[in-house]
Parts: sequence; C-alpha cells; structure tokens
Amino acid sequence: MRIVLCTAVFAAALSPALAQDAKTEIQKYQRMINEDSPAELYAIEGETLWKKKAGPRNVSLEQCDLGLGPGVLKGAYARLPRYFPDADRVMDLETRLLYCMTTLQGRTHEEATKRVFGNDDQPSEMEYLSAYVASQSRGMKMEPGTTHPKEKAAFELGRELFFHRAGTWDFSCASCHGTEGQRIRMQDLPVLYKPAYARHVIATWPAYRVSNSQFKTMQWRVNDCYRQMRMPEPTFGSDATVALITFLTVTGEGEPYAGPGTKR
Amino acid sequence: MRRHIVAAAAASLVACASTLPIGERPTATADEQDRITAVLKRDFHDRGPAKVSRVELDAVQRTCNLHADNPPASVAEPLEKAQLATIKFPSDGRLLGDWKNGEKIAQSGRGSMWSDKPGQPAGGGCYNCHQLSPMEASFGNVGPSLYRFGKLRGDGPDVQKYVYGKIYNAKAYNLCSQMPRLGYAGTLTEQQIKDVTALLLDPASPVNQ
Amino acid sequence: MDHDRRTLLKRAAGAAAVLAVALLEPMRALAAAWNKEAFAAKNPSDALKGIGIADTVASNDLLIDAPQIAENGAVVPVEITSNIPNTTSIAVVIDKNPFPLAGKFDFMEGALPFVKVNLKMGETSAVRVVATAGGRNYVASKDIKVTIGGCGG
Amino acid sequence: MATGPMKMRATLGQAYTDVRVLMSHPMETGQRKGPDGNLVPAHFIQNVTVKVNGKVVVDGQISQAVSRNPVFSFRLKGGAKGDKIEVSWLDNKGETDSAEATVA
Repeated sequence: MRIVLCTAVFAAALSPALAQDAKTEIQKYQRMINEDSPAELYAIEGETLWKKKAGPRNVSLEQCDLGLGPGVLKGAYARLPRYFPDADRVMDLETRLLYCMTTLQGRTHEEATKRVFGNDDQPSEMEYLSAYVASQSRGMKMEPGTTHPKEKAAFELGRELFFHRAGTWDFSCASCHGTEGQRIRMQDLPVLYKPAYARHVIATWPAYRVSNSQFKTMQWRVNDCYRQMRMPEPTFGSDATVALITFLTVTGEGEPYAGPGTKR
Repeated sequence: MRRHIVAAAAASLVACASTLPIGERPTATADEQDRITAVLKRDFHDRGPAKVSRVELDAVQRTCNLHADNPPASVAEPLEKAQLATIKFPSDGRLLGDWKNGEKIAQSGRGSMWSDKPGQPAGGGCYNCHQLSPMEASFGNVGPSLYRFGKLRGDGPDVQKYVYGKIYNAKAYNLCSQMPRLGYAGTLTEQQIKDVTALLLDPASPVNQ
Repeated sequence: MDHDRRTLLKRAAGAAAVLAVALLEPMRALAAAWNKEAFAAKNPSDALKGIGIADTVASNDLLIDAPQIAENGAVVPVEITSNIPNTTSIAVVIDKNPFPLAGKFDFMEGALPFVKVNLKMGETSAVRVVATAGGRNYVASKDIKVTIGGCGG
Repeated sequence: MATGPMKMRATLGQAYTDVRVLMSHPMETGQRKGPDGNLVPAHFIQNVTVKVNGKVVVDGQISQAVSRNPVFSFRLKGGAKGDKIEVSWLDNKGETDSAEATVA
C-alpha cells in the first residue's frame, strides 16, 4: 500500500515522460560504461601478483587451493563461498586468499590484512588478486556451497544479518535492498534477498566502480554498506561478512559469471 | 528458530536434498536477536565515531525485528508514545530556521559514519530517499515525495510541530519507519532540524514553488 | 584477439635510466607537441582559439552519442562520429570544466573521424565538439547532466 | 597511483576495423588532495597515437579531463587480417607505454 502511494505522488510530481527519459538515459549510461571495462587491467596485474614470490617463505600463491585443488583457478571463483576442511570454516574468495597468504607464504595475519581495500592512490593486493581469480570463472555458473552443515549455517546467519535492524540509524540491509521499485537518489536498489535481483549482482561482482575509478571487492561492498548504515566496521574476513556474502551468493546462484563488471 | 531445525535436518537426514529458504523474509525471536548481537560484537570493531556499542538493540529495534517491521497496533502504540516523549522541542518555541541551510543539509549524506571527520557538519541525507526541491533531479523514492509539502499542508503550528518531531524521531509516528531518528540519534542538531523544517514549510522554499 | 605487450620503459625508468631515455626519445619525437596554451585556457572560446578555431558553423553531420544523464561525473562516456567529408580533426570541449579543452584528435589517411572516450565532468555542462574539414570548422553540442548518485558522503 | 598494464584489441568489421584500448593511468588533475592533505601533482597522458603497420593514422592530444584508466575506441578504414596496430601514449612526466594487436 505504501508503495502504491509513493508511486502516485512521484508520478504527480514529475511528468511520467520525464521520469521515463531519465531512466532510459541512465540505462544508456550504464550500458556505455560497461562496453570496455578497466577491470581487465586489474586482472592482468592480479595475474602478475598471483605468480610473484612473497612473504617469509618466498613463494607465490600459485599453489593456493581455492577449493578445486592447489593451483586450480578455472571455475574456482564460481564455487565460492564454500566450506574448506583444512580451515574448518566457510570462506569467500578474499578470506581464502588471506588464508593462503598466511599458510603458504608464511605472512602474518596482521601484515596481510594491513591494506585490504585500496584508495585513489594505490589499489590493494586483494583487489588485483580478486580481479584475476574472478576473471577465471567467466561464463561459469555460480554454484556456491550449500550442502555442508557449516555452509547452511552460514547462509542462515547471513539471512538473519541481512534483515537485522540495528545501529544509530536503525538500518538493516533490507532497509535499502528489501522492497521492489526503490531508489537511493537515481540509483535502483536490487532486492537482494530475491534471486531475480541477486543473480545479476552476484554475477558481476567484484567490479570496477567508475564513481571512484577503483576496483572493488565483495568484502569491500559489505564493508561500505555497513559504513553507510552507520554501523561499526565489520572485520575483514570475519564469519559475519562471509555469512552475508554466502547468503547473497546462494540467493543469486545459477547465473553464469559475467564479471568482473563495471558499476556506477 | 528455523536455522536450528535446518541444521538438525541436515545432520540427521543426509540423503535429504538441501532446500535453503531462498527468497523468504525471516522474523527474529528475542533469543535469535541476542545471538546476532553477539556475532556483531565479535565480528565488528570500533572505528572512529562508529563504536561497537552501536549494535546494542533498543526496544524499537527489537520490536521491529521481531515482527518483520509490522508489529500489531497494541505493541506499536505504547512504544510510539515513548518515542514521542524523547523529542526535545526548541526551548525558544521557534521551529522554522533557514531553508537555504536546510537545502544543504538535505543534500548532504554525511554524518555518524566512521569515515566522517570530527567537527564536520552532518547532513540529513534527505534526497537519498525523498523528492524535495524540483531543482534537484537526483532524488530517491524510499520515502514519499515531499515536493510542495508546505503548500499542501500549510505551515501552521501543528504542521511545524509534526515536521520537526518527525525529523527528530520518525519512530514516534510510525514505529518501524525506515527513516532514521535524526535528532534522537544525535546526527542533526536542533538548529539543523529547524532548517530542514523550514525547507519543507517556508513558503519561500523551492520545495513550495 | 587480445594481445598485451608491456614495454619495459616505465619500469626501467629507475633501474636503467640511460636505456629508458634512449628508448623514450623516438616516442617523444613522434608525438606531436602538446598544445599547452589551448589546454590551459579557462574558457571555451580561448580553448578553441588556442587550436586555431574561431568561426564555426553548426552541423547535423557531426554526431555526439552520450547519455543525457551521467550518474557520475568521473566517467562520462562520449562517442563522436563525423560524417562530414574529409574531416581531419575533432576537438572536444567541456564548457564548464576548469580547463574546457579535453582533447583534440587528428585523423590521417587510414582512420575514420571517430573517437570514443570517457571524460570527467565537474558539473552539468554542454559538451561541444568541433570538426575541421576542408579548412572549415563545424560544431555540434550536447548537454549532459551530472547527478549525484548513491548514498553516503 | 602508478601506471600499469595496457590492453587492446582490433577487430575487423564490415565497414571498419574497431580498435579498443584500455590504459592504466591515474590521470591526476593536480586538484585532488592525497592522504597527507597535500595536492597530488598533476600526472596525466598528453599524447595518444595510433599506428597501422608503422604509419600514424590518429594523433591525439588529451587533457586531465580524460577519466582515470582511459578507455578509447578508434575506427580504421578497411584494414585486413594480420595488420599490425600499435597504440602508444606519453604523459606529462615523460612516461610512456604502448600495446600492439594484430587485426583479427
């Protein structure tokens, strides 16, 4: 009922033709920025980093097991997040990369997480690596783990977190991403607990964001939503972040991976 | 408690196909909410002004989480009344400030985030969710359009009080509104709320042209 | 077919400066000088004057394909096609940018007078394109609105 | 931000050969404040050149108004499979890079 009212007021305030034009033009904008994505450049750099020896053990990440066996990259991203017996927990891409940095390369958790999100001056190692690994799953169906009890538990926790209102502004993820037809400013908000919306989103992250001309990862996406929700900061790779990413990915499962994408 | 049932089913019935409740909106009992709060306390950390203590739930949040934002009137009304009592109206009795400053506050999405620099004025982020001045074409629709609000409703004392109160604490009027409690939460100051009230009600404001 | 070739020039800059300089020279010599005066101009007419353009006539054969609304001014995709015969140059001017001249492309035998590029726009502005053909200058213009998107600061 | 790799492709179409190129470059305007609060010095590509089989066909001069990590498309008349296309850039600090593609 509330939506019907909003639409009525909106239509009265702005001529329908104008509103339609604005929508068409924004779609055109999004189509044009997607034609050639600098995301490809990050994947190239990520491949160099993947093969570069680093850490106290001076080894590359090439033997990192992303779920399909050591060093298998093809299709690995499309099967994440998933349960990893060696770590006895569910991990998303970045959490697993971090695991490989500490176990294979012998780096400390503190050092490896010092700079997980890049800025205008310098992208982060995680961003380059995510671009590379994700690009190796292009065209493959997103099939995160859903059978192990810990995978199911992660989905459930993620779902509860998605709808949990808290913090200074009483927001949950669903405050913005829970009702169809909603926009923040001119940006359409996908209803992320529904497969019809989640599929495209999941198939295009991680992504190059033109608003700051940086490559951004899924952990960053979750982190920055919580920032805008006026919440404290989620810890990188924590169970809560992995659970939320698991919930979103399982909701969007089945779509062929089309990223790394380009976002507003 | 669906989670526990699913987990138990998975453990005992290995042959059973996995069916996760995709696309369904859950409600959260008091126990479940406490468990989520414990997870947030464990997995989130302080950063700048955004402290972990923010994850503690108050009665409004608990009730809205329990009822998926749709509590029965018998539950909502006493809580709304309590929220109404939190509103601090200006001691000088003047509720209308400067609409020009109000427009700046409505445009700004800053405030209460860990990325905000201390001392910088906060904004209300109004355009994120509402249409206001017709000059701004980029506005959201999570909330209703407020274009011509004053023209349609007048700017009498009751309307002024309602608008000031709604910005100060939206939950006093609709318990599970998605609108933040901008005054109660400490995001906007008394003067800022006056300015935004003027943006909505001042006949000279672009909102009412 | 994708093909990447990374020249070592920039990476070698520190380690093998002598070699780098030796390799850089041909590129420097090849590239036309950068028109500092035109690019430093602070208004559209000075910018055009700087590249030798004073009089222009409007043309329908000069096409600007760009969204009327850009969700972010940091990246505004603009595609320019000149259907004017013998077009030798296309200049792009963003009226309201602090330095309006965004680019000038000279086309020689073998290239079509076409370019697609992503531009930064500080605010809503007209984007003006001037094509030079047979000693005459043709102009087309498109207004592009830059909006604020998303939430937060 | 430092500069990084380049990527390009050249595809033969019916009417023209489509050349698309991605460049890693910060395209700093000189107006942005860095983390230390000081302005980050201007650092942007000034010249972009397209060559076919060694012959210059597009000679572009650009400003800091081109977006970070520039993306360009050009169109070449005719063209044949096997033609060698080279795109190169030179920035205001004298750094340069180039990429080659064979028309496919």
